[in-house]
Amino acid sequence: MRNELILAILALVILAAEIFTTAGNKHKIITWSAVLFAAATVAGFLPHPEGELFGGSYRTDQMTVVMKNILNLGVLIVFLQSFDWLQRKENHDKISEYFLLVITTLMGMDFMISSGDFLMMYIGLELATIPIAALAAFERFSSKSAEAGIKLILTSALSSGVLLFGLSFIYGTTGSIYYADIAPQVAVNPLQTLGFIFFTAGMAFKISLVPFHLWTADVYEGAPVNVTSYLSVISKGAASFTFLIILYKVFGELLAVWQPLLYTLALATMTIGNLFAMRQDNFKRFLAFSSIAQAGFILLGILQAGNLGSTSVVYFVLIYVFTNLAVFGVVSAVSHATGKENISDYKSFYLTNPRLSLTMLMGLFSLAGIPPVAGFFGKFFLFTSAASAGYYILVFIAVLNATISLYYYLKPVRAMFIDKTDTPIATFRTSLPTRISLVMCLAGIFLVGFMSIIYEFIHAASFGL
Amino acid sequence: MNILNLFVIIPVVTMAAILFTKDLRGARLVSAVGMGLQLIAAVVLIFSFFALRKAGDSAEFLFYSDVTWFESLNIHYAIGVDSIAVWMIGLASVVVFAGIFASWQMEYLSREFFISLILLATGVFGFFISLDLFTMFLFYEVAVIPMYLLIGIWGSGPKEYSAMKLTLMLMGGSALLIVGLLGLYFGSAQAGEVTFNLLELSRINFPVTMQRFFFPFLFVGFGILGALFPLHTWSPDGHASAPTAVSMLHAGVLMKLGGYGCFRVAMFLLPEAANEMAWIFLILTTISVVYGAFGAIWQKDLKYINAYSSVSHCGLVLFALLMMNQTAMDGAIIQMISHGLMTALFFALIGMIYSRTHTRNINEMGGLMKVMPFLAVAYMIAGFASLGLPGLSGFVAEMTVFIGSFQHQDLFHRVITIIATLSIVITAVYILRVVGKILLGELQNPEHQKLGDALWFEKLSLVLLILPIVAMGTLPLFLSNTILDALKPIVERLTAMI
Amino acid sequence: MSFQYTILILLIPLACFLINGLVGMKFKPLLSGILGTAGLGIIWLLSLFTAYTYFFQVGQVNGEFQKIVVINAEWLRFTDKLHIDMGILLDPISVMMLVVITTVSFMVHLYSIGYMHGERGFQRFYAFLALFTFSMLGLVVATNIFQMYVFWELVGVSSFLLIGFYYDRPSAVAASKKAFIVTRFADLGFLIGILVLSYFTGTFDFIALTGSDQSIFASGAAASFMGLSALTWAALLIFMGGAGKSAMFPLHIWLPDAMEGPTPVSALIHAATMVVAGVFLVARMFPVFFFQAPAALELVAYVGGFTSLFAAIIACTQFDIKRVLAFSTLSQIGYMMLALGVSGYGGHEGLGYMAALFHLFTHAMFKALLFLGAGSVIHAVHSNVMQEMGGLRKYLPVTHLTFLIACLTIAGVPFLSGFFSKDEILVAAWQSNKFLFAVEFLVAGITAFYMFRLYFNIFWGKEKTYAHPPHESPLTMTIPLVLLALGSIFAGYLPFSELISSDYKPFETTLHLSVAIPSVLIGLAGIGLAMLFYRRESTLPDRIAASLGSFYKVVLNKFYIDELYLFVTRKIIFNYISRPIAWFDRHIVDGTMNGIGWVTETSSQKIKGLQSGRISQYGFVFAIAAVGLALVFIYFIN
Amino acid sequence: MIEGIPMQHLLIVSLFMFFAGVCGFIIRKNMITILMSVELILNAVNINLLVFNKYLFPEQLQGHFFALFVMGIAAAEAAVAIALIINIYRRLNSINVEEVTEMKY
Repeated sequence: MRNELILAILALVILAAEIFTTAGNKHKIITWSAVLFAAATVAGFLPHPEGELFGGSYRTDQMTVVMKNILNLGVLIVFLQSFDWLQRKENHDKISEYFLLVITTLMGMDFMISSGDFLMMYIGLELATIPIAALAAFERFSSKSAEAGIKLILTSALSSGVLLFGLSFIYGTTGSIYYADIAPQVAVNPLQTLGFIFFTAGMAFKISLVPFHLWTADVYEGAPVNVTSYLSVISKGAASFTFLIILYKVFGELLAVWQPLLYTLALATMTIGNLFAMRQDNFKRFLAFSSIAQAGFILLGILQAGNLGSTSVVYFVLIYVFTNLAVFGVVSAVSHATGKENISDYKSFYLTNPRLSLTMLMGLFSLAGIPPVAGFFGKFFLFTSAASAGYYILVFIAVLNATISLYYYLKPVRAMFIDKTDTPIATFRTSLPTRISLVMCLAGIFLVGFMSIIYEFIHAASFGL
Repeated sequence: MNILNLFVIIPVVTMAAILFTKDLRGARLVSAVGMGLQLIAAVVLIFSFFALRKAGDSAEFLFYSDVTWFESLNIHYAIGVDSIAVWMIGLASVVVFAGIFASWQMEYLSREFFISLILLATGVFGFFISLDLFTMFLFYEVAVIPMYLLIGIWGSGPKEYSAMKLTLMLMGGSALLIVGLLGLYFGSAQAGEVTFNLLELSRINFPVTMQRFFFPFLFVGFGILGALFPLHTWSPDGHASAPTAVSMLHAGVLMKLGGYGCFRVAMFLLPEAANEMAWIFLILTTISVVYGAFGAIWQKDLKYINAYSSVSHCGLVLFALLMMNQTAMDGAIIQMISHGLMTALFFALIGMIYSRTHTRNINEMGGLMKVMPFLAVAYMIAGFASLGLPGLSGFVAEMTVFIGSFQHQDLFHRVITIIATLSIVITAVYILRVVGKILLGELQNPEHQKLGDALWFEKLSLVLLILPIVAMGTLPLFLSNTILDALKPIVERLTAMI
Repeated sequence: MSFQYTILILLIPLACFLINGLVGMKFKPLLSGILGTAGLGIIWLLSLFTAYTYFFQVGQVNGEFQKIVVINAEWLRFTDKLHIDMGILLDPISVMMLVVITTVSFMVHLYSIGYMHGERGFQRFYAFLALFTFSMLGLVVATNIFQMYVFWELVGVSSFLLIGFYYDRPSAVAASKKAFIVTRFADLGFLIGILVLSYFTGTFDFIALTGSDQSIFASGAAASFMGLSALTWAALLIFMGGAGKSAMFPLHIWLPDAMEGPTPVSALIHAATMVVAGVFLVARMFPVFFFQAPAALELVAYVGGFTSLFAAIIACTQFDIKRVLAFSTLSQIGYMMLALGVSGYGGHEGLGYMAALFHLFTHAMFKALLFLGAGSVIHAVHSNVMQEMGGLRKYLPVTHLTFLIACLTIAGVPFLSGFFSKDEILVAAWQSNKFLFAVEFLVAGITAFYMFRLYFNIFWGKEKTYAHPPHESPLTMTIPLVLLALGSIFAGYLPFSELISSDYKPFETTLHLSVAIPSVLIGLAGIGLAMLFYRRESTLPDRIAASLGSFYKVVLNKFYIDELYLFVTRKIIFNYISRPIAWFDRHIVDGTMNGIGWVTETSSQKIKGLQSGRISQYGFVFAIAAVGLALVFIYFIN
Repeated sequence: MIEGIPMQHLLIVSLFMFFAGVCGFIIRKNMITILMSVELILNAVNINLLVFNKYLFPEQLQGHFFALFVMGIAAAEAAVAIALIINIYRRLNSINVEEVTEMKY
């Protein structure tokens, strides 16, 4: 509960600050809220009691704490990266809105993660969705941004409707909305299967699994870069955590249903995501599809339905946070400095901005799962967990997909290092916060893989069916 | 501290040091020093290894050390070498050192070039020292990836295409590998805890059905890197587009990772399946031996000729491995080393000639013997080595392979051996064709009249490669005997069930 | 006494090669020449000494010559039984070969100081000569068949280097390439033969292979493949290797072209030493052939006989003097092969064996002499085409005289060495195979004819006007001529059958007048015919040639064998095998790889409609997917 | 007052409403209407929850509470959605869903 409380207080503080600061020094809010949030992140690592609240509607244990900390870390990096953007004039009067919305959504995700019943989980889900629609439409004067907002809100409304419809059947068949009470009564029968699959559809929408992914690319492209990075990393991560927990804790009995289900979804997601990503030139859209493909890999971990699975998923998301945010950091830095967001604009980027392009290189290699950077370990352990469940063919197809993904992850590399152009992006200097964030990401990319202690720590907290 | 760690530490330190250099002079100096140290370390390793052996240490792997890494997954950083690995390390360090000098004048982005080159080397060394399949695979991938940048940035011709093709095909190979490795990993559960440790895995007799399933994954996965027909097509383009040092390293050392993995992992750990399926791959390798040689005859580009001959020679390596008797496998290992040296020599020479004549088309050159005698003689030596002239390494390798393979009791194996021997004539044909066209005869292009001979660093790198070739060719006994000893356990395991 | 010092016979040439090869360029040309010659002089004396001690002092123990293994060091181990050793084996034939090689090589070294004077790459030339001598010596003293193969290859490559000595002459390059590849092809047979032999006998060692214990061959004799026993196959394949080096038909095509090399090289390699390696090989393996593969031995005889006739006929039509000599070499080697082929084993049965090696010995002398003489002529007139010569006898007296001696010797004129050896061969042939005897008898006549055609065309015939008057060669060239002339006169008087025999036991031979007289007569007839035609300018030969018409043309073009080979290699190998493979690799194999990429690309293009950007469609897909999945799973899982 | 109506009927109604909503979402072009059809779906859900609660588990009120929350959240959702729709209207002078297809493929 501590984390949520801190976030709530933080939100209130920012609200107050918004009210009491004069227009002249609104920009101070940026620094302050970043600093405060950093403090909150640190606080998250303090030891935390396990337990239940509200008669089981809210539960917390080591794993949820780990998950929340991962999310906090990610959000901190996102905040650092959005400095340049927020300091623009047109955003001047929306600074605190941004922080407010992000923090509330984060709170919603925390609730999702440590929810003890479906009501809480639903509230968290909506709390984590609706404000994001506002965030996506944040740039009031860009039609793309508006389109992103409307697409997100409408489709998510549909999906949560379907999800609820499914839940209603779960409730009807088990007579309870509490995980603890539902779990023993779950059994493979038509109504529950129907309910479960509708529920899965809703979650798949949040994790953006094929074929429930269609909103992703458009929203990612339309939303401001930092919002996109937030969407692609934090909300995706939170959703997959929640999905993992609910599958393991509630629908364990439906294993026979959801293993084949996830199998198909994983195949579809990886393949379609890759096929679409191959063609993209807009960096945000490119990363959108790449993140879809990555979601497919996450399912490989969930499939395993054991400690290995949960560990590898959480571990992968941790790495994914650093990796993806490294790439997004560079993209946002570039787009704020020059407004260019296309891969083809990055030609001979290395000659002008070697540091940034090396960061990008590391990020892309890590996304593709190439050693020695962390992505390799993350992917390898996902494959391991899938293989331990005996899905060797799935693993093989997954690795082939990883190969295809390498093909398109190398396209920016080629642009930056190989292709020549007369008009490269001019050399520019990134702001301090961005640099800090990138350093954090690089440190993560390099250390998380080799420092097995992190993996072991997660494993200690992990849970299975 | 375990001397083997040096082979990972030195390159990493060197790379770090290069970061602090200003320009080409600094970078090449630092990397030359670093790789020189590496070479010294390799020599020391060889001597101390055989000193221990002489002292009667008969453990299968010496300098063994084992650090737990991912405890819950029982993944270790386990290193150790037997004499095969030792010789491979020696080969690698020679080729790398020579490669540094071959790229002495790499003007464009020189620091980056040397860093990626040495990263490649790191992967190679790590692969040879590691005994834990996870670390082995990790280093394998490390070795594969810098290739893209090296070829893509510093290459020539259709470099993006070649680089992409090479990277993707090798990655496809590792796709197969991952499955195979995981299969072994979880298969080892039957003997208690799951493990990636080669030694522990080698004590397990996996059920045959499981072996049947996973052997193709592992063998083909490594085979792709070993240019197994028909999955060799990355190699001609890749080698043709790659810069000199990279072709040297890739054909010289990296392709050996394939063969090495094939017997150290695939065949050694899954013997029954290996025996069952050998015939399929024997046919494929026989094809690639002859086919590669014939393919080379028609080529006009020097690098393509050499790439195809590499296909043929590496095919011979796999061919001999699959014969699964001590002599043939011994021949395979010697062939790996010998081919590594001579193909590196070839690519170095081609690079040097190209940097002077700016063409690799054999019809546009001729009579170079007059203008660059040193290079020409070196080229002839390389040629003779590759067509198996006694006194040079190629002969020893090929003879051991053929004698060994022909000792096989089964008529089929003897027949394909005879088919494979055809390659030595074809090799002679294309080697002499090239030598006759570009080195001998009238001076084709008057422009070439004023070209200079090799410079000191070029001579150095060439001599570095020629010396071991001659040494192996004249006094092979020690090398071959040590390899035979190291092969004993492997062959025993392979032939246990026959 | 011990023969340890014989190791020097190998090491000294090697040292000469290394010194001249690595640092020779620093020397004055003459210095390296003298160095090489001196080295050869030493080993010449050494081997003469060895021969003396072996044959007349220690070699013979209670009536049988011993096989003495001086040293035998393991070089490469395959299995416990199979290992390549490097060593020195002394027995009559190897000692005899030592003498032959060192003698001729020494002469050639000496001769070349004059002949090659002022050539580019003088040091290189001497380096290669030394390399060749080393390899050839290593070949003859080999203790096991694999060592022989090793040096066999080295001999091949040094011959390649020497033929291609003038590497800026395309013709020379082509010739060297041809020689190397043809012999290489033959060596493939040799190698496979070794493989088969070693597979069945489990040893490379000559002592074991040629020893009295025949049990090791049991399995090989039993195993049969395509109707012939495995050992027969082995023997045939090994003979293939020998035929390649000795330029037996149909693998002879490289030898005439090899004349592109400097003349001394032709004398050394392509007359006296390397080309008889095949004969030596068969002689070395003779027991195996005789006891295990009589069929193969018979083939040897016929191939030899055919080649000798075939080459002799061609020789009559050639105009390049070196080519004439080359073909005569072919035909003479044919003689030796035939002799081996018809030979029996032991005592007088083994006459052919002895005769072959006897002829090898004498032939080395007079053929080397012929080549060196020809070289001296070429040196004088700067041409090697007959029509540009004539009446040289008064310009080159020494050359003329020695050349005449050589011609008489080869023509088998009595009391010269050639007479004795050839007589033995004919006798051996007569004893076993009348048909082959007839052939050889005929060839004897033809030989005499073309040799004297050559002789008269060079030294008699019509006076030519020379740009600058020819003059006799320097001493360094004439001395070897004289020495070799003496050799070819007196070599015949050696009691050869006392020294060399198939079963290492000396035996007696006598002159068989019944065979000798007719052969002498036909020889004289050939000489007379030649004199009639070419003594002085006459149109007779042309008229005869014209009357022969197309046959003459065919012969002139060496029966179009080269063209045939050219067709096979160029057309078949290049165009119909190699080119399709290259194409197949680029388009089919590689095409598949690119095809996979293409398929992925296009499919990603095709499915982009899924992402139409329309909310309604998104909702549609969402709903359909959810409901569809639900139905599928409800239906299948329950 | 709903005694005598078997549960199935009500479920059928809700199912019908649900699919009506889904179809509306798909077919309708006007965003407001789409929003309304989403509301239809949510109401179908509410009916389900209430019916199950009333017929099967009358002793607890979890279904009722759930329905209440759903309504509330639906209201919030609608508010934000309408705000965004207005935003769209400002940009495109139209709230036809077919016209917000700038980003595709």
